[in-house]
Amino acid sequence: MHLVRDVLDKELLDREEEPMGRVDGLIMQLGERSQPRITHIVVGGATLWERVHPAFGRLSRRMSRWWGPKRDKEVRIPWSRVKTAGRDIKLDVEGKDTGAIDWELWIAHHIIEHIPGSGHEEADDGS
Amino acid sequence: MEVKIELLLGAKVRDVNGEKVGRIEEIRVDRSDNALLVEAYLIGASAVVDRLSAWTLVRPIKGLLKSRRIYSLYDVPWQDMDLTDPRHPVLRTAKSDLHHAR
Amino acid sequence: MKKILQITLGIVTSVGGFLEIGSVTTAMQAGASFGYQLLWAVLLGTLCLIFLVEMSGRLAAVSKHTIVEATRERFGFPFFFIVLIGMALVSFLVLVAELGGIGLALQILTGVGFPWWAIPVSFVVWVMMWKGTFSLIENGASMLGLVTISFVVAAFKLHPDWGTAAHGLLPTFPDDKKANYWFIAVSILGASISPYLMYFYSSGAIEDEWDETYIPINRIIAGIGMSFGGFLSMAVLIVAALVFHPKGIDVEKFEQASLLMTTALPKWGFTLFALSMLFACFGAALEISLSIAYFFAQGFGWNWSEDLTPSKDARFCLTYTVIIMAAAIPLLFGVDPIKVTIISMALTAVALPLAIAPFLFLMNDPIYLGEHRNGWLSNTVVTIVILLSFVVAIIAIPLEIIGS
Amino acid sequence: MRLKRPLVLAVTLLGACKPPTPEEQMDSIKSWLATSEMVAEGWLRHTNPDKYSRQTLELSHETLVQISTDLLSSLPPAVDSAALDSVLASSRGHIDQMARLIAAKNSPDFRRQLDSLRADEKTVEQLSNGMPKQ
Repeated sequence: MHLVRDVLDKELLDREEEPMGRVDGLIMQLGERSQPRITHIVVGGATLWERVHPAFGRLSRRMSRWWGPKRDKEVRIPWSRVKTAGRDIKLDVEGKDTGAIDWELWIAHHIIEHIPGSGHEEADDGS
Repeated sequence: MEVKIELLLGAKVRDVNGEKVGRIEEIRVDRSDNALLVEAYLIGASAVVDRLSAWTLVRPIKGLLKSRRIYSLYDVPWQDMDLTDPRHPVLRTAKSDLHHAR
Repeated sequence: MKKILQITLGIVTSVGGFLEIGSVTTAMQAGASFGYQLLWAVLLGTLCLIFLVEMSGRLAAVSKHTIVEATRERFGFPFFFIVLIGMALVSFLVLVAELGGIGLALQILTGVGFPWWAIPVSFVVWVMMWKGTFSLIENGASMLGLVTISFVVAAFKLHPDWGTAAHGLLPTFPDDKKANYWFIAVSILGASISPYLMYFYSSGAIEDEWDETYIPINRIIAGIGMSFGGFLSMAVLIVAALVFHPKGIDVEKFEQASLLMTTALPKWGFTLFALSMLFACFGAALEISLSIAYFFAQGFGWNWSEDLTPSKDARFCLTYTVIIMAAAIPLLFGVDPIKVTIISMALTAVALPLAIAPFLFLMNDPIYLGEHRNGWLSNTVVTIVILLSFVVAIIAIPLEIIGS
Repeated sequence: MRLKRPLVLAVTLLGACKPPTPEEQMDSIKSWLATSEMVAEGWLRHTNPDKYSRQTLELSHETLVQISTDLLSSLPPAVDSAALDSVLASSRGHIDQMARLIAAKNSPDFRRQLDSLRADEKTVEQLSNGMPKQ
């Protein structure tokens, strides 16, 4: 398997096959003499912008401090939760619990649901 | 120590004598029972073509490229790569000891 | 039977969705200034579009990936980001032009100036996006767009000399106004080969859940649908060549363009032109807003589908909401939509390599497409046309600005 | 820093925007005279509505005022600028009159104005033949 071609930038799907972002970064653990291993998938935020330019990464960090959902740490998903890595990366996690879709929920809650006809009222009736 | 793969990509590699080798373009891994183990770092133009899965496009026009460099590829086993400073990876061997994988 | 229906619907939607302010304006300017001489540019652009649309449908049907998703995956985020900026900028300008086109059509119908229409029009477009489903937008908007067939009727009623017109299908060099000639040629290519159409089409193939059995259908829809669309553009050019060219009218303003069909169809020509522009631009505005939102959502891996309720794909909906609102602003200040159109069509031609080059890689990728990869014909046609339009664009645009 | 160079380039390009040549301005004038005629003929034949026709004639008038002023200041000596000025002023007058007559629905007067405009256009055509080609 090739890490960049087959894993990096692929779509992440959670247990319900709902999209939860892309593989924006990968963490490798380096031992003294042991074989390096990929331990985590990183989703979103400064990690992504850092790849374009370090300045973008700094800007992204500063922006998220005063706007959007609050998070101390970046979103990391352990590689052990990967079920299959083919066309998409399928994970054995609940998208909501990982923090990967914090922004999606935040925007839905703070902006979209305030606009009439967003469909969130109907969803409430159903449940 | 933790290394960010996405930032390692494209880092310039020098050998033990300080000679330029190329950039890290791809990483070969082995997926075995829940772990993803790094086997080798791939360096050279050929690794880029591999990464873009573009051989069907490159092969017919390779004559136009007038160079065998498109086929250059170093396959550096993990033991031979020193990543203490991830921004400046260094080989533990000399460039001449590397074998061309292609 | 079901397949025949799908094919028919597909062709009808591509015909109804083909014309928009860019293709109409550029074809009209070509006809008004150079007679039939630039028909070849429409032909070339349409030919290239057929190949590209077929390719984007095939990629989606086989790999279940849109062009955008595949671009991000193959080329990584930094490169994707450059394409994103380029395409978003160009598409945004085109969106401003389309919204302006709707406003101008309403202006000539009602007499109320187009800046007044900027907000109501964007609001209606936004409501359609907010409440509508994908098939409503795809089919509804393009059915209304079928009124553009009136251009063909007008062309036939004027009895053009078909022999002379056929000569225009072969490129010739102009005697004077050389810079303007090549600038319009480039704009026509930019208007015909609109990247947003590819993004819209491939996302549509995913929304409609195409698979490999759709490859022949896709080929027929792309081939026949886009050819008919190309005929519509040619009809506009021919009518302009017959009506405006002899009188020496250059189409600088929409008010001049409005006279296009009054000679051929005295009774209904004026209204038909206004309605054609109204519906064509409306359909295009929906498609472009959707394409931009698709581009962001697919590139970043957000939830996206026009069929979900907004609270289920919040970031996707926020994107088109912001884009549509922003596009109304220049119009409020009275920026001339025709000028925006001309600029954005030329810029599209310049930006084409950015959109098409990665696409060419993807279409030859055995991992995505297996045995359904591009053949040498598609590769050659697309490469040549893209290089050509880019080279002509970087020569013609400075010439147009600085003067020959 | 990286953004600076394209920015400078763009500003230079914008600054270098060519002023239209007298010949192009002449073409533009003829184009708008022909547009006014076509609108007027259309109004008489009821192919285009009142409001549109009036607004377009007004736009024509406005545009012609602008281009004529620019053109007259940069005419080559081969052209009789006094004659051109007077015929342009007269044709603008006819266009302006026609725009007014639409509201009054006065087609006989409108037709007379249109005929005079046609005559003016011929004169403009003749005068412009004296212009040197690019």
